[in-house]
Amino acid sequence: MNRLNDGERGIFRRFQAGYGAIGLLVSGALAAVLLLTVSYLPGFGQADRPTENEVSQRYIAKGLEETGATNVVAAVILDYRAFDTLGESAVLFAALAAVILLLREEPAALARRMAERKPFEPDQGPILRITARVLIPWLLLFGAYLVLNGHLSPGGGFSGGAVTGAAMILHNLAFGPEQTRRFLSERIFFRLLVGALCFYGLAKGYVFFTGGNHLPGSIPLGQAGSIFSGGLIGPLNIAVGIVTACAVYGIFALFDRGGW
Amino acid sequence: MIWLHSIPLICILLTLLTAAVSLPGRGRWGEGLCLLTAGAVTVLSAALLVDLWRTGESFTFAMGHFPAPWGNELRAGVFEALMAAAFSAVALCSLLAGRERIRQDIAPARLGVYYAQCSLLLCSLLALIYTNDMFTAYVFIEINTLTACAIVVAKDTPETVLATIRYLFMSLLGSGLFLIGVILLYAITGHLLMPNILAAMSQLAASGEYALPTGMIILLLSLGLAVKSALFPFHTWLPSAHGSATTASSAILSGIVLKGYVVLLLKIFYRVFGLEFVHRLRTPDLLFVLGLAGMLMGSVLAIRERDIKRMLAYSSVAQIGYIFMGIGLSTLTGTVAACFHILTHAVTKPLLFCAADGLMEASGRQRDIFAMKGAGRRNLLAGVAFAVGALSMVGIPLFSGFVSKLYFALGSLGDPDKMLPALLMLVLSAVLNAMYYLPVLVTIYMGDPVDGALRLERAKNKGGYILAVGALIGLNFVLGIRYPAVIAAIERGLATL
Amino acid sequence: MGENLLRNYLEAGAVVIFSVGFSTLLLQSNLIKKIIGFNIMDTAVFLFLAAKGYIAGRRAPILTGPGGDPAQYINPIPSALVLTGIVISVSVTAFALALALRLYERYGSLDLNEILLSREGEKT
Amino acid sequence: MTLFKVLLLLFLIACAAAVSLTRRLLPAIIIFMSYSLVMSLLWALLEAPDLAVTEAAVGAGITSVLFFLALKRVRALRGEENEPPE
Repeated sequence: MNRLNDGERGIFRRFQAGYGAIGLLVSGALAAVLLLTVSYLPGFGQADRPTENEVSQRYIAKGLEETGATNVVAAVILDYRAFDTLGESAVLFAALAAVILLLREEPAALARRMAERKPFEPDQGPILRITARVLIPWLLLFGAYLVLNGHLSPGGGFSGGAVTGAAMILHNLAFGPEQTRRFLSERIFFRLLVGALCFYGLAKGYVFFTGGNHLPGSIPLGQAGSIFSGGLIGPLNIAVGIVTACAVYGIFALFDRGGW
Repeated sequence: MIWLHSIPLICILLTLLTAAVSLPGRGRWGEGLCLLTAGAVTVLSAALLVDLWRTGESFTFAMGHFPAPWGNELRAGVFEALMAAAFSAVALCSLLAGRERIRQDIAPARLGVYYAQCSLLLCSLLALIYTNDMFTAYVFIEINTLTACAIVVAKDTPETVLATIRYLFMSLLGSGLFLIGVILLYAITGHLLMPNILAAMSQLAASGEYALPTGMIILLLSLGLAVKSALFPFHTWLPSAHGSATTASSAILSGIVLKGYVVLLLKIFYRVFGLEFVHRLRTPDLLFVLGLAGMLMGSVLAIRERDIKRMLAYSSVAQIGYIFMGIGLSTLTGTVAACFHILTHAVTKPLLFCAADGLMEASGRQRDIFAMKGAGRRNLLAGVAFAVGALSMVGIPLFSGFVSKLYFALGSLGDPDKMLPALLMLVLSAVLNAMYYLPVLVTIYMGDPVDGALRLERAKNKGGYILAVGALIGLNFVLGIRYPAVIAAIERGLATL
Repeated sequence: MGENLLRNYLEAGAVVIFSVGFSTLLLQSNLIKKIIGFNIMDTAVFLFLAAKGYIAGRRAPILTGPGGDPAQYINPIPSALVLTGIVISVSVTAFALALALRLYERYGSLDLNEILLSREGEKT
Repeated sequence: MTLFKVLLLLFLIACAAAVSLTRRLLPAIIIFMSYSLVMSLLWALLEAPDLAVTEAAVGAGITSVLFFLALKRVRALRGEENEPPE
């Protein structure tokens, strides 16, 4: 920076100011145009809108019958529009892989970093530990409830997985990475993640394959409203929950120290 | 029949699963698996293309047990199969040719992750090509963004990190615009599947309802995709990202990732709004003007560049300008020319990047053009490859670039208003292209190396490099000489789109 | 027009937030703020969608028995799309933050303008 | 109820603007966290409980944790100074 003289700096600053002005102008124009568009859209909260068509009505009317899930949102994301959700798990996976690419430390560097940090670790105070002891079982229970009950009530694999991941993060902060590694080593982590993703891909692939070719291949839906209902939705929610929890915890660990 | 129609699904799943299992493994395992998958996908897509070309039909494939407006769908016709086959072949060749450089540029512990990202990138491109659903397109656009950024930053230098962050933020602006466009589209039609939106759209067009929102939506979707495919005023991120990445990444990004969005835009024009409707709204005129500006500015900026990879990257800006200009012509021949140019550029630019890599290697890893004196004589294959690519980009007959320019010119004849500027810019751009490609050719064949020690060295190319570069040269000549068949395929594909 | 804008107040607010997020993403030179701007932009789109799904006087789409009456429940599709979108935006955020950290390790600054300025200085 | 929604909406707009107006990063992140929480409240009001739960867990929870971690790491690199550069 020192090698620039004042004149060149001035040019850069002026260029930045011009860029800022244009950017503001563009954003303002965007806002105005979007507001204008909104003013032409159908009214809020009314029932006679284009979005209230045969598609959404059929999801409500036949969702339970066709998918076995009382939570229609879960039926839509894991059955009617399951391909999106497969893509969504792939996004999480891609993000985790990209963060590994960026932040993962070599084992030696990781060990050095942990050794340096140990004496100063303020995260392991007694208050946090006690809170964590009390809180973690409940968080895990809540996460498991959200995942397992995803087809019956609000929740599902993503929110449940995020809560479970949060519980693991808390465990890690309170008791240190060594303790967490005892039940979630790098090897187990990757096996869980890859296993869940592959199960999801293969199970959904089977459904897509049979569905696309008009072959019978449905899975029994079970008693509506019970925990074992919804055909594949239950197992898929578990797989999504595992992928999410792993991705959340893995990204945390990489941000925190650069490894497991 | 069952298996043939399942090919799109199988290709997408195969690449996804490959990505999943190659992440934790060692690098060599991921490398082999990724190349194998890319090869399998190429073969499968080619088989699909041959079959669809012979029967001339197209089909939709329900993703699940629910029919059209309720479930999610893939859709394949000649157009989609052609693009999928070309893209996967180019990805395979780029990875094969850049394999050695990848091993040098990327830390061994990260190789597995790099190849996982490459597989996922191919997966998202295939899904973008085949999808029949707007929201699915958004999801896979985001995967594409993430993985494209990741394969740039895999070569971990200060330069790539900065380039990636600029690339990422520009892409996010683009996908934000695309997302709000999709949502507005849903708000006024109530559908997400392309054929259903098209049906709703034609009703709206007839009744004149929601005219202003519709125009806005087309603009938002086009601008969002234009930002991501580096159309002229939004190109600022491209040279540093494509110029600094490892060779295989540069080749894949320039060759196919930019084009994935253009293919999607074409599908949106044809299958979501209907061509007639799009032309009435005059969005193509905007694309035409920006395309012309891109053709000019990309070439001018490339002339000033001395770093060979950045020069090639600026050349990509110009070539994207050609493609958008062709779409903006709003004639059938113009669109055909744009599609042909997608293929031309997809086989030529990776060839140029791979050749530049070989030339750089033969000149002591220098990226400056003037340091490459005589490099073409030291690495014969790279020299020939660069010559083929450069002559094709300039537009010499027998090479594929000539055919696309010919068809661009033919396409412009259909529209009296756009004919003159388009023809003028085609001539001017050909001259400008020659002004930066020919000096490089002269340099790599004529002059003697500044460093005397380099003079007698003869480069030894690895088998994979020879194979891949040879295949790309071959594809170039196929496009340049057997072009009537390709044009016919594109025409049939567009007709059934 | 103005009347309709008032009636669509949630959508109007959502596009205002979208524009604010867009300008933050475009104009802020600090990377962390840029990333927050991206998140704001995405959640604004999701708010827009959620508002599109809402119908006054109807309930969330959790059925109590087979053969639900469509006139009783809100539209489930926007919720499903937003659910997908939220996960995408958190993934992108994680990647962008990791990139920002890497950039900080390399250049010692989180400010894009500063970094570009210092690089220009090195070139000349 | 409409009034309450309008108030929440105004709060959201204010938060969005405040992020680019605050000079320091920690307040910006805290503002974003409260923005996410209010957003999840608004979604609960719009009869979308799935979204409310997910936004509270993912948007306000995980995303904010990531921001804090990133900030912490930047500070550690800067040698325990109070605030990273603007």
